[in-house]
Amino acid sequence: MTPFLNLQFGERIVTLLAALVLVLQIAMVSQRWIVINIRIFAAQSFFLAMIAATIAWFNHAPHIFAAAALTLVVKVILVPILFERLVERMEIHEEIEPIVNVPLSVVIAGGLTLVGYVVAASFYRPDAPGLGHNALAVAISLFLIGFFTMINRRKALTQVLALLSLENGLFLAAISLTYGMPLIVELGILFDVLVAAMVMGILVYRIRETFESIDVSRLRRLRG
Amino acid sequence: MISELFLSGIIVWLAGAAASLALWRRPAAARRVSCAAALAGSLLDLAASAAAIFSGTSTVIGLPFGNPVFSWAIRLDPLSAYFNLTLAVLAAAVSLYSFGYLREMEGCRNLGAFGFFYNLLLPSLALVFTASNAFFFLVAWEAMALSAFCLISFEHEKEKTRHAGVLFFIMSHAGTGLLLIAFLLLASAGGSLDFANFHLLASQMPPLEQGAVFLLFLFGFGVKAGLVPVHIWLPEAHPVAPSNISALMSGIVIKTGIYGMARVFFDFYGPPPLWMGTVVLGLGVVSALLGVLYALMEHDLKRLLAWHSIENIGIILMGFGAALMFRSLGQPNLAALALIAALYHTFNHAIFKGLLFLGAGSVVQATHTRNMEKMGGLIRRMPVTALCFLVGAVAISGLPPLNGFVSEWLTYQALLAGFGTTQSLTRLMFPIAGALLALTAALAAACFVKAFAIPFLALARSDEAAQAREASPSMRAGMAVLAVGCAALGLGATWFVRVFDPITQQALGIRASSALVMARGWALSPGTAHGGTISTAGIALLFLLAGAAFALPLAMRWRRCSVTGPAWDCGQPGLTADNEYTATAFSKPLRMIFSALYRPRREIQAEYEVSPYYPSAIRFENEIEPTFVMRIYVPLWERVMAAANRMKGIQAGSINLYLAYIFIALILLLLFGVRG
Amino acid sequence: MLLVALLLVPLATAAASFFARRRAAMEALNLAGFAAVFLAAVALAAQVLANGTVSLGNGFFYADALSALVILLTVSVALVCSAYSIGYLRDDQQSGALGEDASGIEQIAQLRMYYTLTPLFVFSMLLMAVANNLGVMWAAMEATTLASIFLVTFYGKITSLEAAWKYAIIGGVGLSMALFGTLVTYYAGHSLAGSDSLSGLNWSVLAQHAAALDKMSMRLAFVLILLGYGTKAGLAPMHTWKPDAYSEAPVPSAALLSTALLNCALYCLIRFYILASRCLGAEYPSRLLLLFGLLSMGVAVPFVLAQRNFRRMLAYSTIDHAGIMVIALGLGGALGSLGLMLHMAFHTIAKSLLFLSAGNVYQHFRTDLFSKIKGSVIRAMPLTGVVLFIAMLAIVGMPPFSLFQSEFLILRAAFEGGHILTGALFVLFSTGVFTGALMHVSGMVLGPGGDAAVAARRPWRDGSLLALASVLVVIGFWLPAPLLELIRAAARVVSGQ
Amino acid sequence: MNEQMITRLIENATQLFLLLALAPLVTGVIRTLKARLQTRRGPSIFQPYRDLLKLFRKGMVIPETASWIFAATPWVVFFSTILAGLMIPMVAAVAPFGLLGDALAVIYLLGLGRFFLALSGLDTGSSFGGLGSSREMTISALAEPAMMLAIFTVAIGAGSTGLTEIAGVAIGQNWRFLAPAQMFAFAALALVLIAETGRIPVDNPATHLELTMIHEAMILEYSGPYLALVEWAASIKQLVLMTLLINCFWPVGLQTAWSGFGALQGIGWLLAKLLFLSCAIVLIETANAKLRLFRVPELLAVAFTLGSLALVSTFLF
Repeated sequence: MTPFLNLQFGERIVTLLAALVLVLQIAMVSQRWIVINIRIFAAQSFFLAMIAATIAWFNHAPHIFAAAALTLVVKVILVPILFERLVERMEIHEEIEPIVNVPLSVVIAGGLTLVGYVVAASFYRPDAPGLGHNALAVAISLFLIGFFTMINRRKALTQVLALLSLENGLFLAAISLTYGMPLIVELGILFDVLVAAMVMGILVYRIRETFESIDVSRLRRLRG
Repeated sequence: MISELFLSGIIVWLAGAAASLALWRRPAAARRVSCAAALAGSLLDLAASAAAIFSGTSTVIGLPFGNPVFSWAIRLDPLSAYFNLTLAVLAAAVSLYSFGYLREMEGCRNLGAFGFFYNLLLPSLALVFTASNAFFFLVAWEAMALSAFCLISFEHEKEKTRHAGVLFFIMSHAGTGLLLIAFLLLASAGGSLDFANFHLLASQMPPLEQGAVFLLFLFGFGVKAGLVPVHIWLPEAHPVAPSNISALMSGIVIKTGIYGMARVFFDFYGPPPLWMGTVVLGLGVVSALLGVLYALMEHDLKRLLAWHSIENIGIILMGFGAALMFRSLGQPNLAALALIAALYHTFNHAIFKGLLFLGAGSVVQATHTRNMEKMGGLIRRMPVTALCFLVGAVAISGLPPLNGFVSEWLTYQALLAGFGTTQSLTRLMFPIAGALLALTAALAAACFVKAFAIPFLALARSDEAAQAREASPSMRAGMAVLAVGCAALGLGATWFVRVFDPITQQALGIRASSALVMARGWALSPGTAHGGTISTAGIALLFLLAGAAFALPLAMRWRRCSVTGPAWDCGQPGLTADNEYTATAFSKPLRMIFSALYRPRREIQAEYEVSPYYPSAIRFENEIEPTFVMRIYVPLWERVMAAANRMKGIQAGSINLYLAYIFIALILLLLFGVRG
Repeated sequence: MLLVALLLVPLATAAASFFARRRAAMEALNLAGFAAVFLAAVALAAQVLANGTVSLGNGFFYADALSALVILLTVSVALVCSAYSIGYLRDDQQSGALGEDASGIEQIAQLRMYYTLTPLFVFSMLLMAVANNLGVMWAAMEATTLASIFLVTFYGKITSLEAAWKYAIIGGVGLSMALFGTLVTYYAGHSLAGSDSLSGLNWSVLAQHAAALDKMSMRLAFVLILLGYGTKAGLAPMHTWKPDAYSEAPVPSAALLSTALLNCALYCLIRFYILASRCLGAEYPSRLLLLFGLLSMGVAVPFVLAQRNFRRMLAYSTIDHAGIMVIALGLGGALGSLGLMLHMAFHTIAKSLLFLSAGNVYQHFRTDLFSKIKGSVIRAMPLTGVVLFIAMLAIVGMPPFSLFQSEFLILRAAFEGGHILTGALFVLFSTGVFTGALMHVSGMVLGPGGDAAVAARRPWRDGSLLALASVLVVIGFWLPAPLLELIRAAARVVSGQ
Repeated sequence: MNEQMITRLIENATQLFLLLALAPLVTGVIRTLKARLQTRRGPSIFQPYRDLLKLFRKGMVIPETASWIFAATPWVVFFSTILAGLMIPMVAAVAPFGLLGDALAVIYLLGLGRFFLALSGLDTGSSFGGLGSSREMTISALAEPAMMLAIFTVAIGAGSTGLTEIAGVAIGQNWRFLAPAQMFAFAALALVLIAETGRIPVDNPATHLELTMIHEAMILEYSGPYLALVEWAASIKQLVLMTLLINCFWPVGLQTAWSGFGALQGIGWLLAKLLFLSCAIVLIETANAKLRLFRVPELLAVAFTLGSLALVSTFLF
């Protein structure tokens, strides 16, 4: 009985990877450089793909391999490249100045993780198949932290990044809770994410062109 | 038969509306068509409601259209028929008047639109009086408010007019909100929207709810009726409307509020708790007194009349209040007396207030001003209008032998009889109310001495007044109809009270008129054991006889030995319009006596050239504070708008802020929503 | 078959107008396309009325009366707007609102974008309405956002970019919450037999076994869904993107956004509400819905009262009505559901009419501030003025116009259900909105006029205005029996009776 | 049946005669008594008759600014006052025209006269006429509630506003007016009477000093027969109110039914009581100075308070 067929072992790995993903999310909260931010996001997505693959392997759910592959292609390769291009074309050098200062944001991120666990706790059932509430907790935490990061960022591009990392949380939930949704749905979702990323990229670019800055916190003409 | 008449009336009105809208490019045609249609419709409605009253039955008609989710049903029971009668008589006279009145507007105004809304207002009124379920009632109610709004704002290029129209519409809509809640509370108690189902239903609700529904209805309808303190729209809106519309507004539109109260108090409620009656009586007294007191201070002729509408609504409510109290004290006969008094006064007010507004309309059209201080001497230029206005003035002052006297006398009798009905201190309310009614009536008389004398008597105070021309024949005819109505309702009182039998039968289960009529229909009595009696017909007859026997011949003889010369005026030569007594001066004593209420503000600026004893020019200006607007409504409105502007900070434009809202909502729901 | 046609025609229209060269061609294509879609929608409605539900691809596409109604409304608005936008965009082109350039190539490019994106937008809404799979429904919803973003940036001003950005980000967040909710729903159903198959996320299947779903997960799911699709519906406090997007988009697109898209978002909410109420009982979801509904109505009031910009005022009125419909959903029952469906239909007509007439005013005066127009509309453009006023009265629920009927039903549901406070607040807030709307609109329409230039005749716009206005007035007094039947059927779907 | 008709006729005729004949006499008596009290000889008590006769014989000047209202007013005033006079019980406890109107009708008929008088005051355009009308309407308006309360008090006692009934109830209990309610009501009505008949301290019937007059100012422009009518009506009104006062509160000598001898007795009593009341009025007039116009409300407020006290005491005592 090799460990590679043992479900407990699989769970271990998945939990470990999930933890890593969470850590990366928090790292993104504290990171000041856009380019690094993008790469952290890529790494996070990579680990997600790994999780997906693991689950696929251990639960013999072939269609999740597809999901993993798609994630690899879209979130680890395409989106980061797209964004780094943007960064170059718009010569963004200045570092991110978050609205809430870094230490406090990290603390808040920790608190949000707690919230995630509190919410997930009510889902805890010992008989639950697969990775029940642990993964859900991580997913919710990722989601909340990503959300918080969006609030906490001034630059358009970083907000988009945060949005994408937030969707990573969803992806985690999708694969770990229910071993992935039906493939076509996954496809649709990923396609949407890709298009969304592109659309927002274009928007960011046009804002930069007409507004000479991507500091969206200064876009406050429309009020009342 | 009745239903055919009624429906054909409605159809004629609507057809008139459509036709005049179609003819909007040809004003003359639009005017004739719309007025003719309105007149025809009114006559049909008159026939229908008269037939309904004398048959004493109630006719139910279902309308075949509308969203089938709701029933659009009509019931023409005695109460509805009575108010329809009021509407029909007034509307007929006003439509007759409008033939001539609208001619001036040809060319400069869109008479097609006017005719459209005019012919929409009348059917919506008729439907308000006859709608037999809550939903349809509210539809008719708001349709009426809408068409009234459009007619009020007809001269919308004037700032004041727009403001008045909007104020009216907003207040009336707020009132409708109260009605909506009240009706739905009733409906949820009874499980149906049908008025037939509401009969006596309100009294079966738990006391708290019952009281709430009562107050909701009282103020919901009170807004439309012009009940103090929710009256402020009325003196703004009635004057700015075209005068024939003012006549309808004051004559019948505000009566929809009265109708609603009658419907609720005497159909939906059984014998109510005593406090309800006292509340209505108290509010009635306050409205009557404040109405007349503010009227006294006006020298805008139409505003003055508008304030008097508030006064008369107050008098009507006194009757209602007494009736309610009698019901709770178990005195159906007295309740019937009070109810008759109130409804009688409703009809009378419709007639004489309509008459007065039409008269004012002719005057305003002739002098192009509403300010009495610029009129004067019109009795020579426009004798018929003057005579009609005088009839209206005598009637509204409640002087014998015209109709106002009869209904006020009945109210007095009801209040007087109330004293004996209970041993509690409450009974003091009745005579006190009576005394204040007396004060109101006397002040009204004072006010109408002013309202008739200043515009019509003495010398013209302006060139327009001096050049004024008598109203056109159709206008005179319209006024004459109503003047005759005042006389008929006054002298024919003993005949007219029979009309109320089916109503009291329906509301209180007794037929009172036989007790009220005495001496072979010559005298009217309060129906109590040996109460006092009046005979307006007799009084009038004696006046005529005496006049014919003595006045005319003697006047003939004395004319021969009389000369006309300049007024003596205490020997001052050269009487000119400048040293006539003005309206402001006339009401000055009362302004000083009631200054606590009016808080008058006066300002005199004199310019001197040579010495302080010879001012070259003096500017005098004098105004009273509209207490309710200044003390209640303006502060309220300012608070609301300030709060609104503060609230606008929510939408500050920062996306981070917006995201934060959602985030907070999410966290809260996750923590508290999920494990609820 | 019908469903396929319904979906393919807009796609084809989009493709065709993407490759079209001349403006006239695009206009004709859009008009024809939407007319065709409209016919298809009517046919679909008829079929649904005839035999309950229509489904295709073993239940991948699924249409019941609810979807049919939403589709019908969406398509009718789209049709009217396509007629209107012909006149509207021509005017823009002449007045140089699209930016002057000698060749006019950029202008054509811009028009092409509009005429391509609009059918795509409609397509995604239709897809959403016929998708049985909740995941696909979500994806379609996301697609509507993506398709409409560049309609918001149509004029390319910085303000429109700002609006688009807020729309994109807030919409994105909302939709990810909705997706999360969808996931959790799927998780709630994962214990069911055959849940891992494609049909495991099919609404029809879930609705059948709703009682067997995992309660706790459904609670979480409903919260997320409410926030997510509530964002698209513009419920407070997720409403903030609406005024910006509506006031920056070209008027016909704004009309589509505020009626059709709102209906779609509500449609999603309704689908999940049905699942939730069948699983958890009506009480839990309805409490949340009433809360958000009242909040939205309340938030709308001050902004309508103290508003300076009439297109933003319309947006707040839409928020108000979203609140009303959510309240109706929360009240549920036969009355509430019927009220909801009637209100959806009536609001769609009245609000689009309001937007289009406001568009006329905006284009004529080149401003959307009340203070700059000041009571000259009735002189400058009588027809528009009258229609604008009628539409305003209708939208604030003034009888005899139809919205009063639906609001009356909803209120009655409230009082019958014992939600007296809700009912009272409802009345209070609507009175507030009425006050603001009446003050502003009458101040805009009525008045001495001043030196406003009298507008020229404009067949396309006034034609569509008149058509819509006559419909609005007529339905106040008479609803076609089949339409009413469809609405009733939809209400039955909602109330599950 | 038939002789009942005749008695009714005689009855009405007598009362009409009394009203017409007695009214100037009362005025004269009051004037003379006043003069005597002020140690003047004063005119004969028949002076008012002479004045009226003279005026009726004179021609008159109609102001050119006046309208037909001016000519109609004297008749309206005169007839309405007479009619009111016929509605009150004078000799016996039966009001001849009791059927045509009750106490309220009396008040309102007098109101009708006042209404037209005020109109004619403004009709000529003379500022003094306007001044008179304004003050007259103000004061009468303020007097109204007190009067109504007093009437209510007696009416409630009798359970009717019909003056026949009121007097009928009063008969027999000659010392009833000592009851507090009656006292208060009596006082209230007395004050009202002073205000209504334009006597000191409210108005001075003798003065023609422009700024102080009220009633006289309204009729300033009248001359000849019309003036006679108005003056006559004024004195009749005074008589009516005095009779009302004494017969409601002090029914001594009032006959229950009409009979030849009883009538004479009744008239005797009436004259006696009128004389007494006139003396009271004279005393008041000589004892007080005329109030400033804006102090009059205070007097009437007192009257109102008395009236309400009367009401309260009707069921306190």
